[in-house]
Formats: sequence, structure tokens, C-alpha cells
Amino acid sequence: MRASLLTSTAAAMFALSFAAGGASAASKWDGADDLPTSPLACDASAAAAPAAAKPYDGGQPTNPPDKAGKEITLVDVPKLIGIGYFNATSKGMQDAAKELGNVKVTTDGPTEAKIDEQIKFIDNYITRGVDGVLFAANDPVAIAPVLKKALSKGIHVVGYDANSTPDAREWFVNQAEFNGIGKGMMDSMAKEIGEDGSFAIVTSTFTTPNQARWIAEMQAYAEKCHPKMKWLETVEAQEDNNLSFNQATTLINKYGDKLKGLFGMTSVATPASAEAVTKAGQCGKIAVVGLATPNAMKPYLKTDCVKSVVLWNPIDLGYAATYVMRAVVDGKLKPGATSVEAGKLGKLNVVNGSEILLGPPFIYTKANIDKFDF
Amino acid sequence: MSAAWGTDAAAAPAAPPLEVRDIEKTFPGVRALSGVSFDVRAGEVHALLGENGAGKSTLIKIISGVYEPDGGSILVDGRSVRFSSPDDARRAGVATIYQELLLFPELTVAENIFLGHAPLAGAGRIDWRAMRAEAERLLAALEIDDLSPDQIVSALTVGNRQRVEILRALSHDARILIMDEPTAALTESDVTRLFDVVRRLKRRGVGVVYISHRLDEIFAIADRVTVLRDGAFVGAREVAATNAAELVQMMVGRRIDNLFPKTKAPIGAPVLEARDLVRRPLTKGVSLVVRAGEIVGLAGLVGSGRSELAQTLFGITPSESGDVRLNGESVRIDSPETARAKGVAYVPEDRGVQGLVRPMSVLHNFSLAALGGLSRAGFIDRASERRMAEQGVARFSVKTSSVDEIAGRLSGGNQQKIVLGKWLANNPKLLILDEPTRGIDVGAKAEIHRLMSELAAEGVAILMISSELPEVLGMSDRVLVMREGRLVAEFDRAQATSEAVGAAMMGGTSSPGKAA
Amino acid sequence: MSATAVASPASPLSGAWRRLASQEALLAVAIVGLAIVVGLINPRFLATRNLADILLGNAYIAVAAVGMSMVIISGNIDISVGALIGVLATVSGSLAVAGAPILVSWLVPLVLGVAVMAAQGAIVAYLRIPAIVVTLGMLSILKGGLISVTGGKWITDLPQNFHLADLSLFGVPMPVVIMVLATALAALWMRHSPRGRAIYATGGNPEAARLCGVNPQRTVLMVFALHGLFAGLASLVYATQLRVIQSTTPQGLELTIITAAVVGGVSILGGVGTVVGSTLAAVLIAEITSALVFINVSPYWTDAVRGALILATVIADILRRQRRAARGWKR
Amino acid sequence: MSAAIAAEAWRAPRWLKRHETLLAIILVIALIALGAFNDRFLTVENLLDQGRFITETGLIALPMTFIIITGGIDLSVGAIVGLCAVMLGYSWKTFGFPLPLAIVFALFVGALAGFVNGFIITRVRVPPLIMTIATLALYRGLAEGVSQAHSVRGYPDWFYFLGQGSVFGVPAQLLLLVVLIVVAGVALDRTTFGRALYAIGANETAARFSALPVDRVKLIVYTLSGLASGLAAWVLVSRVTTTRMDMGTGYELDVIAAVVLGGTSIFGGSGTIWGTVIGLVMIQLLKNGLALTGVKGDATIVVIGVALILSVLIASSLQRRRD
Repeated sequence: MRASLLTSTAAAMFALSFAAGGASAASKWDGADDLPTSPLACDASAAAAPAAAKPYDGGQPTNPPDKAGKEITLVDVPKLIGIGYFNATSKGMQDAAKELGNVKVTTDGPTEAKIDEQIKFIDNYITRGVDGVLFAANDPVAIAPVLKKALSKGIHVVGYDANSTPDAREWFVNQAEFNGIGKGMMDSMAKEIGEDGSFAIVTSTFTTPNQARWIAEMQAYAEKCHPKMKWLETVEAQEDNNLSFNQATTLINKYGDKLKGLFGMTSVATPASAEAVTKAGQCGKIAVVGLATPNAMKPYLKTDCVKSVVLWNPIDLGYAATYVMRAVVDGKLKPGATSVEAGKLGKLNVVNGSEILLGPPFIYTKANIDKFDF
Repeated sequence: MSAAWGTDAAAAPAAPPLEVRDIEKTFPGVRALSGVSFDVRAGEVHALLGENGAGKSTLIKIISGVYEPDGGSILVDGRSVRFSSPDDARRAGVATIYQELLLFPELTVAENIFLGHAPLAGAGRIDWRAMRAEAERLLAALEIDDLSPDQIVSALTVGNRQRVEILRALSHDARILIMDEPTAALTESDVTRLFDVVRRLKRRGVGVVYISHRLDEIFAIADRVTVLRDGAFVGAREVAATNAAELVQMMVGRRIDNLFPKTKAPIGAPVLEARDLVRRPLTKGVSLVVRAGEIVGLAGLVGSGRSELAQTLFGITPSESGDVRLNGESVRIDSPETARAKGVAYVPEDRGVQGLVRPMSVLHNFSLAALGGLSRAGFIDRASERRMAEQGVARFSVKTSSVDEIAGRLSGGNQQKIVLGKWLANNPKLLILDEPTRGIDVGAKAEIHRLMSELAAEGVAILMISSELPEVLGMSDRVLVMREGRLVAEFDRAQATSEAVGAAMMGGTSSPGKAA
Repeated sequence: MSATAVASPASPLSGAWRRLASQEALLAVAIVGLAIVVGLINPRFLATRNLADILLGNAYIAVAAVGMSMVIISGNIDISVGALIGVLATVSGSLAVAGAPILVSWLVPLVLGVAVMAAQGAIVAYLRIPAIVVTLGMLSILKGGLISVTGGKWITDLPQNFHLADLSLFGVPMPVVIMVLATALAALWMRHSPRGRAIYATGGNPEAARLCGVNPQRTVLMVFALHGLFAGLASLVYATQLRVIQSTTPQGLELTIITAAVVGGVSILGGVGTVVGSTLAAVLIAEITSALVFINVSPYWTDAVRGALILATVIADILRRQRRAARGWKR
Repeated sequence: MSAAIAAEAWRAPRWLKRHETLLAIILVIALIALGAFNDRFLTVENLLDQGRFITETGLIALPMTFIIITGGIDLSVGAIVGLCAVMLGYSWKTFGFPLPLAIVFALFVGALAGFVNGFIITRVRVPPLIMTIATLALYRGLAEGVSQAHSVRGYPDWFYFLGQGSVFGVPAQLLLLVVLIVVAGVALDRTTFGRALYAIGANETAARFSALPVDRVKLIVYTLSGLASGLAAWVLVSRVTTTRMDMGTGYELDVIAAVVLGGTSIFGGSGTIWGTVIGLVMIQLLKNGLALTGVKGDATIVVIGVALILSVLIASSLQRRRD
């Protein structure tokens, strides 16, 4: 009786999930929001494609105190604290602060990437009183109200890494446009496994906006430029090392020789996937391409298990964000500007209205990886 | 084990194996014991008598090492000792059967018996084989043939769990065995068996401290009896040289002439008519009638299905088939709520678990079953709630500092009065009493019996379940006997003799264990 | 024994074994059944490699579930274990990187685990604060504490010989060895040693346990200490498996572990259950997670399906218990 | 009124009163101390602002208090919040319900989810903790499955009133919470329903033998818990203007922490709404106050943990001295 109950339920579940499975297989990745994708041109001249000059669409603080040239205190509220990536961005901010001399930045945020936690943090700092808020949004829309509140209190707001709705912040420092990442990832995967290779993806969760957008752009770009490559499957693994490892291993076991490549969409998933490939003794047979921080990837690059890691330099990202904030406060960066000076990074361009582009994503290889420590 | 006892008996020292002198014990607010002395000789049964709250339980808890006395001394074989834990007491050869069932529901009978002193097979591992064998031996010693060492205790009836308790105490090769109300849950036949064992123990030189409210038992088994009242020593008697009246007077400090004052009441129309009630496993087609003003006694062995029948009538375990009429109206009692709505009240067997919400105040216990009547639109009318409780306390002479006292802190008798009062607050037409006087002192017992008569006189129909035959015979207008889930005999007051009823309960050879 | 004749159809096993057997039978059946079903759909699932990986990747959960079962059987619960494992893993890794002898970096987490859990056990047992409160507090203490100390900096460049999980004994990978040994030893100990039985007694009826000469407080303290030891072991497997230690507390791990314990048939009301059951349950849950990928369940639905299957297992187990009790009544 | 609850509560009123009073005192001291450090903390604006943040957990904490008083627990509340948020967004965006209907539908789903918990707990007699651990996974999974992990945005402005608007300067949702606190407090203290909760928690068998509708009452409290989670989802979505399946993650522990901190015995049989409210306020204001005083988030969590253990420790030691 119990066995029957169990198996019957199980059967029911399987049935249900097959149905669902079929449904979703057909469904197209649209980045968990319903924004359109904009794949870049297939040839290398991606940068050449000029973004149509969009008018400034950011928000503005209501009569902020004039602190031009004066000491300012900033708070940086990343998606979550305690992961390598955001440690790196906050390091960049400290570097910039040191260079500028008249900026104080503290990084504080939730220990888990929860929208409402992040909102509470920002709200607390608004009450506490700061001159500017730097943020990386867990959700572009959810974070908007509290950011608008900051603006209304005359606090400057600049985003980095993960954007909010434009009118909720003044500027957003864009590490690399979604379609840029999509192109970079797909091209390097194609280079490693060939135009007819099949691959799978390990991501954090389907709800994480950046990852979702990237995957959407990857799919769009692949359809356009690598039509013969086979997209096997995408699995969730949170921001959890062991879970990512297990999921990657499962994929390897499931597809065997069919699987030629693994994408890691987060700085957690990529090293874990590489580890899985290593443990499975598939180095060289299964390529791992993904976003990751150098330190975690060193072992795998050294053993040639991973050829290249796609990532902008998060230190530069934090660094740039701080410079942008300073420029905003000093009135050097006004709506309509087309570029901004960002210290050692030189001149950064303003793209689609109120975003500042950090530059093309950075490719780490065995050769240059030792130059980085984060 | 017999060997061990034999030697003990041989080397029985002059000093009594256990003696306590001038024991003092005070709890916050309460003087539990003042200057109580008491001793047990090898091979005697020494009965400890007293109303609830007289200090019996405190005394035995001290003897068995649960409490430490504030003053006085405990002597084992004349040597003064200090019990700081039940373990110390046990090592000194003192084993105790507590009134509350202290068993491990999910473990087997054998394990329950030997928990804490399991036979070891070396490398500190338990020797299950030996444990089973030992358990079998003890079962044989008690002539219990319907229990297996492998049964899970959670699946046993109250009566059998009690037996496991006894077996556990016996398993300690005790020289002093304390039995606190050991027969409370036992049937007449179990009691006789128990007495056999007790006598066997006596012959082997074991001293038994025997606590019971049932005078007849004391006269049946005890050699000496010590009476406590309000935590003080009242007196000790050789059982041979005393009588019930004297003991009762010593206990209650007043004379109670008639323990069972069932007064004649006019018997009216049927209140309860049940036909072919079936609720497996223990109610198999029962038909009975209880009339207004009538007290019907329901006798039977533990496990014969008496309580199960009561709980089916009350809707705890709704009947699977058969029909019930209350005051002529055919009703389907599918839950206690409907039962109450139809004027049925049930005073359950297990006061502590089923009857009372111990941590709640007397006030809230009183109103618990009558909340509907005390509230408007779901809101409790506190004034009338308090009024009701205070009237109840007065009417049933519940001894409590105030209605806000925690019910669990009152003595058994007073707790029982609260449970009874709680139900009478609903003015029931049918009152089902399950062991209404188990484990409560003579005074309270008499009051409850008087109350039953009053209620009958007021025209309430009463169905009384009791394992105490004298009570059944004394209180009932009619006696029904239940066995293996069926009603097997009916006697009216005139015919009902202990022999006849007893015989019907035993039904010859079959024992409860074989039921179903 | 007319009664047992009815209760247990000529079973030579003792009651305890009978229960235990049937309890694990349920899970064993589920594990095998699921494997077969999935194997039919996708034979690759049955590849030794895959089955091995399922065990390897989740051994640490099973190990932790052993300790958790003891805690639950003793009538308590522990919410902090997930965070603790994260902390211990970090400590172990940092030691190794700091160049401490490998053995030290392996032993310290065990000791520390025992210490932390024993402390909680002491508060629960002697200060009589409900375990759920203490461990809930400890959860946030460990979680917050770890991040404030490490800043969440990943631990990398771990020395080669640190990776205990990569070793193997007679060809059996270490995580599996540890899982099996931990389960077997715990099971035997809980079954055959008086102290082990004391855990069941304490969970089943503390008052009675006390009167039987069992000291419930000491038992609870001991149980928590052991739980800490198993948490330490788990953290070792967890930490030495990958080349990177995240040095944050794994999210929701405590729930996974508790789930394994209860699916394993450990009654939250205390007094019942076996660690073998919890280990089987941990394996089953891991198997389900992997199976769902193999049979192409939409990734969006995997959690729902897993939840439903867990619920089904639990309900089945409860029903089985109830029938047993009923059987006992019809004597 | 809430003071009345503590005073009139049935169990050893003396210590109960002291217990809440004690908590209240700790709270006040903490507030003053924190206020001394930072002049922006004890401002009406900030305190009202915090009101917005406690509403979601507060709403759930009320039925959770009931459940814990009956000796049960509900770990699935956070997952139900996620499920309801998704249901709200999807019935509106995808199924094309008018938004008010979508809200009602979400509340209904919440109540249903709670009902399922209660039903299986009472009928199959699955222990609440086990049941709700299982549904915690199930409901969260359903939220993800239904939403296909998409978030729903762009609600009409009127919808944001509950989460972001104010009435006479008081956050709208805070008013809702206060009203429900009063209702719950009265229900627990003055009604037969509340009395039944205590009786069930203290001795379920006796409650059943006293003809109290034990199973129905349990069914109700778990359904209420689901409903409250739905309400919380509504408030949350309205506050953060978007719907995601991962909403409400981890709420269960926050809520339980508040309830036990408020002196409700996890073993059932005792507790008050008043205590729960203090527990809620204490945790939130501690977090806020510490943050304003410059303590970082991670350190704040540590403080909360210590506070939880210590205050329960103190309270219970006082209780033992009383009994």
C-alpha cells in the first residue's frame, strides 16, 4: 500500500514534469523579463556597431547639497557581501577613494542576494545620511522605489554591475553590455568546441536578472551566428559551490560524449564546472567557458583544463563607479555628457542615454592570470 | 534471581532492610512531610495509607531517591544512607513502581523492562538474547501469557503497560519494592495475580511498601499499615488488629459510615438507547439502555472494551455501524461536539491525560467544556465564567486557594472533582463516568458517590465504568458486564453479587489478550 | 505468545529490528525503484560513474544527517548545523593554507564542531532553553560571524594533500567510506550500547528515563557533542571536495539535512528512528535531484517535483507507523 | 489593550506579565542606548519607516503565534509568500485577471496552501514540522514552475498604495498590521477560539475529550497562516513593485525568531500576541538602530542571535523562579 502510494505519486510527478519539460524546452529564453534581445553582428567588429545616441534617461536628485571638491561619504550596497566578485568591486572602490583622497566609501549589504534585505540596507543608509549610494541591484524594478527615495533626499545614486530602472538612478556603470557578453561567451565556446558542438549551461538561478539576460543574449546571438551549435540544457545551482559541482557532474554523466562544452554563468558556477570536468577526467574533451574571478580559476588554467575565462575586471568596475560618482558630485558629469574621466582607466564612453561603458569584457588566459589577485 | 533472594533471606540482618526516621520535606509554600517515621521488614507487606495530599507520594519519592529529605534519616540494614538519585536507591535494593506510567512508547517490552540495566555482552554492547530470555522469565513469573518481550509498548493497553511497569521493578532483584497504586489500572483477576507475586516475593524476604486506597486490598495483602494525614504520621497498626472503620477514621479524621450511598431515585424514560454499536477493534455490536435517574454499572476486565464503548458513545471514536437514540431522538454521534450538544458528558478514565489540562487554571478547566454557553458570538463572558467556576468549586468542595490556581497542583481527588464539575456545568442528560474514583482518597470518593446519587435523583442517566467491584455493586441500579467487546451479562441490583459479576467478567478461560 | 503470533507473522526478528527493517525497506524500495524507472527512461543514469557521483557529491549531507537524527531522536532539533559546517570548512581550509600540518587542519574542525555543539547542548540541557531557540540564535551568530571575519574571501590554493575527499580506501572514495563508516558505527552504537539506547529513552520519555537511572541532561549534551563531531566530519568532506572553499555558510543546508533525517523516518516527536534510515534518505533525495535532470524534467519544475516526492515519502512512512500501531491494538 | 492581554493571560499571569514587561524594558533600554548614539534613530520618520519593513513578517507572525501556542509550527510560510506573489502577478499578467481579482486569487491560493498543510497535519497526523518542511520545498517549487522564473512588473499606480502610500503620514501597511494585531490579540485573549488554542497546546487529548473541535481549530490556524502569508505577499509586491518567485525566502526563521523571542513557548500552551509584537519590534529596531550606529549588516546578525538566546534565557530563568 505505502509502496503503491509512493510509486503512484512518483509516477504522477514524472508525468507532470514531462509535460512541463516539453513545454519549457520549446519556450525561448527571454531573460526572465520581457525585454527584447539585441544580438551583435557576428564579425569581430562588434564595437563598430554604434549605439544610437539615446537622450539621457536617468533620474536626478532633488536639490543635493553642493559638495563639489569637498569630502563625500559614499555607501556601496552590492547584491550581497561575502563573495569574491563583490569583494573585488569594493576593493576597486577603496583604490579609487585612496587616489581621489576626498571620498570615503563603506561597503555593506545583505549576506544573501535578497531584494527586500538590500532595500532595508539602502533605506537605513538614507536615514543615516550619506552623500551618495553605489548599488548593484538584485532586482532592477524592486530596488527602484528606495533609490528614488534617495534621490528625493538629495542623495546621488550610481549603479554598477546590475542596473535598476533608469529613472531610479543618475548613472549606471555598465561592465559590458549584455549582448557583448553573449557574443564573447558564444564566440569563445565556438572557438573551443567548433560550430557543431553541443553545450550546457550552469547558472545561479533563473531569476537572477544579469544571468538571465546574458543567457537570453547568448541564445539570440547563437541563433544568429552559430546556428549549428546545439544547446542541450540549462540548470540552476544557486551561488553554491558544491551544488554547482553536483549539477555540472550530473550534466557530464547525462550527456557523456555528446557534451562538448559547459558554460558557467557565475563566478561560483565556472570553477565548480571546471572542477567537475577535472574530476570526470574530461579535461580537453569538455571545454569550460564562463564568467569567473581569476584566483578561483588559476588551478584549472594551469592544468589547461580551462583555456580562457571571460570577465571584465571587477576591481576596475568598482573603481570606475567611484570616479563616476565623484564626477557627478563635482558636476563634471551632467546629463547629455558623452564621456567621463575615470582615473587610470582614462576616458569612458556614455552609451544608451545614462550608462557608462567600462569597455569590452576581459579575457583571462594562462598567460596573464597571475597578474590578478582577487 | 531466586538464588540472590534466597541468600538475602538467609543473611537477613536484625535491622530492617529499610527504615526512615523523622523525615522532613518542605516544598515552596507546602509542608509535605513533618517527622514521618516508617520501616519495612524483610518479607512483610507494609501498607501506606492516606488521602491524596497526605504525603504518601512524597514519602516514597524520598525513599526511592527522587527527592532528598530536608531532615531526618534513611537507614538501609541499619546503616544511614543518602539517596541523591533513583540510581542510588536502586543500588541499595529499592525499586519503585510509580503511579504514572513511565514507559517508552516506541521501545519493546523487553527494553522497557531492562532500560538502564540491560544485560551486557562485553565490549559494552547489549545482550539482546539474554534480555529477551530474562523478560520471558519475568513474564512467566507473573504468569502473563498474553505479552511478548518484542511488542512495542505504544501498542499495549493501559493494563498491560502497568504490567510492564511491574515487571521492570521486579527486574531489579529488589529487596524493597515500593508499589504506588499498583492495582489502579488492574482488573480483579490481574489483582489476584499480582497478589500471588507479592506473596511469592514476601516468601523470598522482599519487603514491600504497598500504597492503595482500596481497604479490601490492604486487608487482603498487607501485614502492617501506616496511616499518614496532612504530611504527618497518624499511626501504625497490625492489619490483623484493626478494621476498615478505624483506618478510614485515621485517614480522614472523621467517620464515613456508608462509602456507597446510592439512594433510590425514580427511574424514568430511557435517555440512551444504543443498538448494535460497532467500532473495531473493541466494540462489537453492543446494545444497551440507560434510563433517567438510573445508574448503570459497566463491569469488565481491562481490555474488555468498556472505555472504548464509552468513547464511541461520546464520539471520540465514532461508531462504524449501529444506531443511537437519545431521549427517543435518533442521533449520529460523530464527534464529542455533537455528543455534548446532545447532552452527553464523559468523565474519562485517565484524569491526567484526558480529563484535565494540568497547566491551566482551575477557572479555565471548569469552563473548558462549557465555553459555548459562556460566550456570545465567540467572546467569552469572563464574569459569568468566573461565577460558574466559583460556584463549581463551592458545590464540589474543591480544595484550592483560588480558581486561578493551576489545576495540576491540586490533589487527585480535587482534580477529579474539577473534571466532573466541568461536565456538570453543561447539565448533561447522560453522564458517562469512566473509573470516576480511581486513585482518589476515601473522602473525595464518598463525595463523588454522593454526587452521583444526587444527579440520579435529579433525573440524570449515569453510565459508570469501574474496575472496583464493590463500587459497581454498591452504586448501580443495574450492572452490565462486558467481555471482548460485547455485553455478556446483565444483573439488576438484587442479583448483582461479586461472585456472579466476577464470573461473567472472566467468562471462564478466555483472557483479554485473546480478544479479536 | 499468542499476541506476537498475531502482531508479527512468525517474524524471527525482535520488534525493534522488525520496525527498523520495514522502515528502511520503504526507502530502499524507493531508491531502487526510482533508479529502475529512471534507468528505463535514460540508461546512462545507471552508469556506475553516475551512481558513484551521486554518493560522492552528497556524502557530507548524509554524514551530517546522522548527527541530526540523533539530535531529533533525543527530542531536540538543530537549525545551526548548516552554518556550522560552513564555518568549520572555512577554519579547516584557512589552517591548511596558512601552512598548518594537514592533520591539524583535519582535526581542528572536528574538535571545534564538538565544542560549539556541546555548548549549545549544555544550554539546551541544563539551562532548559528549547533547542530551536538556541540553534536559531547560533545560526545567525555563526552566519554573521563568519562573514565579518573572512569578509567572504574565497580560500584558494589549498595544498594538494589537503583534499581528504580525493583519497580512497581500497578503491572506495573517502567520502563514501566516511559516510558508510559513520552510519554503520552510529547505528551499531545506538542499537547496542546502553548510552545509545538512552538517547531513545530520553527522546521517548525524559521523566521515565531519569527514573531508570538515565541522565537526560547528560544524554542531550552527549548527543549534541556527537552531532558536532559528525558536523565536523561532514565539513571535512564538504571542504576537501573542491579546490575552492567559499567561506560563506551554505544556504538552506540545515533544511536539507533535517529533511534527510525526517524522511529517514526519524520522528520529530523524539524516541523513534534510525541513522541508517536517514542516510538512505539522504541518498534518495540526492538521487531524486539527479534523476530529475536525467529524465528531462523542466528545470523550472524540479524543486516542485522534489518537494512532492519528499512529501509522498514522509506521508507513506507516517501511514506505515499508524498501521503498525493499529496492528498492535488488535491483539 | 495589549497590556490587558498579558495581564489576563491564563497561565501564571504574574510571570507572563513580568516576561513581557522584561522584554519591553530590554527593548526600551536598547532604544535609548541606540538613540543616544545616533540622533536619526529615534525620529518619528525613521520609526514609521521601519513600520513598513516589519509588516510582512508581522502579518505572518500573528497566526504563527497561534500555531506555536497549539504546539505546532509552520516552516512553509516563506514559500507561500513566494507562491502567492507569483500567483498575484501571473493571474494578472498571464491569465489576464483584473488586478483586484488577482489579489483575491493570490489570497485564496495562500489560504489553500495553508489549508493543505492543516488538512494533512490533522487527517494523516503528519507532525507539523515535517509536513511544512516538505511543503516548504513544494510551494517554492510550484512558484518557480508556474512563473517559469519570470518576474512580473509594471503594476498600475493605485496598486502601490498599500506598500508605499501613507495615511496621515502613517505607512498604509502599518495600519493594516496594527488592525490585525488588535484583532488577533482580542481573538487570542477573549474568544473561545483563543482559549481552545491554549487548551490544545497544553493538552490536546484533554481538549478533545472536552469536546473542543481540535482538528477544526488546527485546520483554521494553518489556513490563517497561509492567508496571512498571502497578505504579506500582497504587501511585499506592492512595496517592491515587482513579483519574483524567490520572494519571502527565509521568512520562516525571522518569524519564528520574533515569536519565541516574544515568549511563546515552542512546546505550546503559552504565549501572547503582545509578546510577539515586542519580539518583532525588538528585532527590527535592533537591526535598524545598529545599522544607523554604524554596525555592519553581518555584525548585526550576530547581535540579533545573541539577543535572541539571552532574552529567552533571562525570561525563562525568571519563569522558573516563579513556578
